Amino acid sequence: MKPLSVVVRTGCDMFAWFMVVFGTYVIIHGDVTPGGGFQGGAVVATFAALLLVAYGGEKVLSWISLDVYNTFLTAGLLLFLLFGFAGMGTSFLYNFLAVPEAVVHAGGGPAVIPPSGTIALMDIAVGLEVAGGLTLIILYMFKGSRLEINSETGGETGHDSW
Amino acid sequence: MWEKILTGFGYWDIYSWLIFLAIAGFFTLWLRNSGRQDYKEGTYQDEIYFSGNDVPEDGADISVPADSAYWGFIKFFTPYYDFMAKFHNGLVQDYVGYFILFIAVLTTLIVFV
Amino acid sequence: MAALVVAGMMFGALDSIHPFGEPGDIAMDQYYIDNALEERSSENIVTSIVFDYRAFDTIGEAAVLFTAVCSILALFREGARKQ
Amino acid sequence: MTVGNLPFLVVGILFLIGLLAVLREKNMIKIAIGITIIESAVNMLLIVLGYRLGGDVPVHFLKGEVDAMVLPTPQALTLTAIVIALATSALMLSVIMLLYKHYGTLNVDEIRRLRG
Amino acid sequence: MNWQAHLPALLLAVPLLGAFAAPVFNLGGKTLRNVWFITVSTCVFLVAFALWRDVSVNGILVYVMGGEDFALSLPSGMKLPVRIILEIDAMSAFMALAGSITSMAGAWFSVSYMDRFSGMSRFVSLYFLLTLGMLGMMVTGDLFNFFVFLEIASVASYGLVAFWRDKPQAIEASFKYMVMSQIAAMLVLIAVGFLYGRYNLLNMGALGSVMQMGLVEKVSLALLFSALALKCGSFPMYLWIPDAYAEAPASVSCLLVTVSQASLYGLFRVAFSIYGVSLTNSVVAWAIIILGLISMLVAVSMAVVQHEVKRLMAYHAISQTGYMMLGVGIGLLVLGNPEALAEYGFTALKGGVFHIFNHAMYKGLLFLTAGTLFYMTGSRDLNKMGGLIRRSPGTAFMFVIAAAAIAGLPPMNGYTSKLLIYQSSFAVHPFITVVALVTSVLTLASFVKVFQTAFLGPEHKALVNARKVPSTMMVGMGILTVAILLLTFLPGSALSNLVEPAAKALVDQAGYIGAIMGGAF
Repeated sequence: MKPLSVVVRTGCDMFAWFMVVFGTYVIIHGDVTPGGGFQGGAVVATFAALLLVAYGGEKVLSWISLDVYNTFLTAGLLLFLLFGFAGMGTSFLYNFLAVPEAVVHAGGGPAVIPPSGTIALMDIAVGLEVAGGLTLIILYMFKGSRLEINSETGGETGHDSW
Repeated sequence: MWEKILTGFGYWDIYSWLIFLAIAGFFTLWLRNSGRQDYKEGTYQDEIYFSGNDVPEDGADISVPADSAYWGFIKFFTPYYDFMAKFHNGLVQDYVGYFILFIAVLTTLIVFV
Repeated sequence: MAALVVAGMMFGALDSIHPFGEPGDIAMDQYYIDNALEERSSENIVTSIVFDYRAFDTIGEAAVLFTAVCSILALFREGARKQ
Repeated sequence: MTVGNLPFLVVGILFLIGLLAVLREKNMIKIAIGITIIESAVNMLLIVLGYRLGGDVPVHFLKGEVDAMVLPTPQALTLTAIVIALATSALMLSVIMLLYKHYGTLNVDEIRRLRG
Repeated sequence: MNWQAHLPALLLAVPLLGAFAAPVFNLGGKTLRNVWFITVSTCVFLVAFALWRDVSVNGILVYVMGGEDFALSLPSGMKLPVRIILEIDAMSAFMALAGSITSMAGAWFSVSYMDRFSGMSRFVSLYFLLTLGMLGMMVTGDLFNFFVFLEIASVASYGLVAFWRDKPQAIEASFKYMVMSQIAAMLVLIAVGFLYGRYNLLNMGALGSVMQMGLVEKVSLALLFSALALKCGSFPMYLWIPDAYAEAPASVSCLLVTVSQASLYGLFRVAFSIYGVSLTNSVVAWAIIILGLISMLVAVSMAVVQHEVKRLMAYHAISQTGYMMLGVGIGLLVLGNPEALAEYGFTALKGGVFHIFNHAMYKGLLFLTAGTLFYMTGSRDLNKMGGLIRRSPGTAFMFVIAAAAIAGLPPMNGYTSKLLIYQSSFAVHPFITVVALVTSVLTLASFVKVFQTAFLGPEHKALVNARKVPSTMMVGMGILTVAILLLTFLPGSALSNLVEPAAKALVDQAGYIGAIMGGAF
C-alpha cells in the first residue's frame, strides 16, 4: 500500500493525535457524559486506522509495536476482572467504591476516586481493552492480507501428512 | 447397594445381569476347552488360508476397506442416498433457506394452531 | 417466500407489542431512572446500567471482543516456518 | 399497522433486506454485509422499543425540564449488541480473506468441498 | 467471607481468569502454559462439583451479580428483579458438571495433541472462553445474559474450528457455521427484545411469572425454539454440525458436543421454565418429539455410509441429540396431566436427562479416540487404517467401551438411558419406539464397521511407523472412560442422586420462579 498524497498525510497526522486525546476524554468522562469505555476505545483505535490509510502498512508496523497493544488488551481485561473480584466481599462485581449522592453533595467522599466508584474505573479498564483489541484487529488483518498461506507458513493442516 | 431401576413397565438390574454373564462366559469357555486337543500354535495350523494363493505381504491388500462395508444395504437404499446427497449439497445459502423455511412453518403452527 | 412469512409474523408481533412511544410497563427502567443517581451518584444512567446493574453483561461483552481478537490473531498467526 | 408504528415497520423491512441479501447474493462479502444489516435491524429494534414520546436523554444534568427519560436499558443492551456485532463481523471478514486465499474466489457457490 | 456462597460466581470467574491470563503465562514458555491450562480446567471441574453438591443439598441457588446482598434477588420496594441473577437449580448444576468433565478431559488431551502447532496461547484462551460460554449458558437466569454467553461460545467455536487455518475445509466449515449461527443468534436477540418490550423484564423466572400467551409470546417462542434448535443440531438445520465437528481439533469437538447440549438445555429451559404451564396446546412438545425422531433416523442413516471417522461420529452426535429431544419432549407433552406424568412422562424425562450426561461422556470419548487415530495414522480416512489394535491396545479398549455405550449394548450406561426412553415412549405411540430401536441398531452397525476397519484386520504397510500415543492423551481419554464405567456400574445411585433431582427441577416451574420472586409468586 503506497503512502497517499501529502494532504492526506498531514490531515491524518493532525487528526490521529486529536482522536487519541478525544477518545481519552470520552473514556475518562464516561460516567458523567454520554459515552464510555467502548466508545472511547473505538475512537482511540482510529489512530492506527488513520495512520494505516495515510502511510501504508509497512511504515506503520515499523512505527507501532504490537506488544504495546497486547499489553493494553491483557491489562484492561485483568483490571476489569480484578474489580470484579475486589467486590467479592459483598458479591461479584459489587460496586464497592460508590458513594451515595447525598454524601457527595455534603462534600464528603474521597477526593481521588470519582464518586461513581468502580463505574469510572471499569470505564478506563474497558477503554484500554477496546483500544488495544481494535488496533490489534486492524493491524493483524492488514498483516494477514500479506500472508502467503502454505508457502510461507509451515502448513498447519492438522496431523495429516506428518 | 443392590438396586433395581424401575422403568414403569419393567426393571433393569445390572448386578444380576453380570452374574448371568459370568455364568454364560463360564459355559462358553468350558465348551471351548472341550474342543480338539491337537491344535498347536505356530504350526501350519494357524496360517491364513487365502483360497489357495499365497498371502500378500501388505495387509492393505487383504483387508476390507470401509467403503465396501454394507454395500448391499447402501445399494438397496441408493435412491434415498441420492436424495440425501442433494440435501447435503455444500451450499450455505441452501442451508439458510432450510432454516428460514423451518422458522416459517413452525411460526405458522404455533400461532395458528 | 418463507422470509416473507417470517417478516410478516414479525410485523404482526411488533405491532401488538405496544404502540410506538408509549411503552406499557416500565417498572425496571423506572427503578434505574429513580435510583441510579442516588445509589451510584453516576450522572449517566446508561453507563451506570452498563457497568453496575448489568456489569456481568459487560464483562461478557469484553470477553466476546477478546474472543474475536484471539481468533483473528490465531487465524493470521505467522505459523511455524517451513524448513 | 397504524402510522404511529412506522419505526417498527422500518425495523422489519431492514431485517427483510438483510435476510434477502444472505439468501440471494453470491458474493461472500455481500453475505457478510447482509448479516451486518440484520444486526443493525436488531439494534434498531431495541432502541425503538425503548423510546418514550417526549422523552429526553437519560443523563441527569443533560436532560431539560421534561421529567420523562427514554428507557435506558435498551440503550445498554444495544451497546453490548453493537460490540458483539462488531466482533463477529471482523472475524467473518477475516475468514472470508482466508477463504479467498485458499479457493481463489469470492463466489459462495464454489465453497462446497464439504458435502455428503 | 464465606467462599462457598460465591461458588456460582466462581464457576464463571475462574475460566474468565484462565482465558484473560493465558497470554501472561505464555511468556513463561510452553511448560508454564500447559500447567496453567491443566490447572484451571481442573479447578473449573472442582468448582462445578462443589456447586453440584451444594445444590443437591440446599436446593436452588440464587446469586445476584453486584447486588448489595448476593442472595437478595429483589431490591427493597421492588416487585421485580433489576440485576443480573445467576439461578442454579439441579438441572443447571447437572449440565455444568457434565460440561466441566468434558472440558477437563479435552484440556488434558490437547496438551500433547496440539503440541506441534503455533499460536497455542490463543488456543488456550479460546478453549477457556468456549468453556465459559458453555457454563454461562447453563447457569444464567437472565435472557440477555444467555444471549451474551451464546455469542461467546459461538465466536470461540468459530475461531477454534478454523484453528488449522492452512486447511481449506476447516475455514469453509467455520464460515458455514458462522453464517448460520449468526442469524440464529440474531433471532434469539429479536425474541429477547420482544419479551422485553412486552413485559419490560429480562429475568427468566420473572418472565415466567407474568407470562400470558399472546401473539408476541408465540412468535418469540417460535424464534427462540428454532434458533436454539439450530444451535443444538436438529433435523433441518443440522447441516453445519458434520463440517464443524469433523474439521475442528479433536479436543475442541469433544467440547463442542457439550456446547450444543448447552443450547439444548436453553431450549428446555425456555420450554419448561419460561413458558411451561402457559403452553396451551401441545404443538411445541410434538415439534420436539418429531424433530427428535427425524434427526435420529436421518443422521444415523447418513452416518452408516461415511468413511471419514470424525464425520461419522458427528452424524452420530446429531442422532443421539434426537434421543434427548424425544425423551424430554415426551415429558413436556404430558406436563399438563399429573397422572400421565407420574406414569410414564417422568420416566421419559429421566431417560432424556440421563442420556444428556451419558452422551457428553461417550461422545467426547469417541471424538478423542478419533483424534488419537488421526494422530497415529496421519489420516482420518477409514480406508487407510487397519490393525491399529496392535499399535495401541489402550485406545482400542476405550473405543470399545464408548462404542458399546453409544450403541446401547447392555450393561453400558447408554443402555440404561435408552431403556428408559423406549419403555416410556411406547406408552405414547409404538411407532416412536420402533424408530428409536432402528436407530440404535444402525448405530451399532456403523460402529462395528469403524472398529473392524480401524482396529482389527492385518496391519498395513503404510502404518508400520504409526506414532505412539502420548501419556497425557491417554489421561484425557481415561477421565471419560472412568466416568462412563462409574455411570455403568452404579446406575441406581447415579439415577437417584444425579438425574432425578435434575428432572424434578426441570418440571418444577413454580420452584424456579419462586426462587427469584420470593413470596410474590
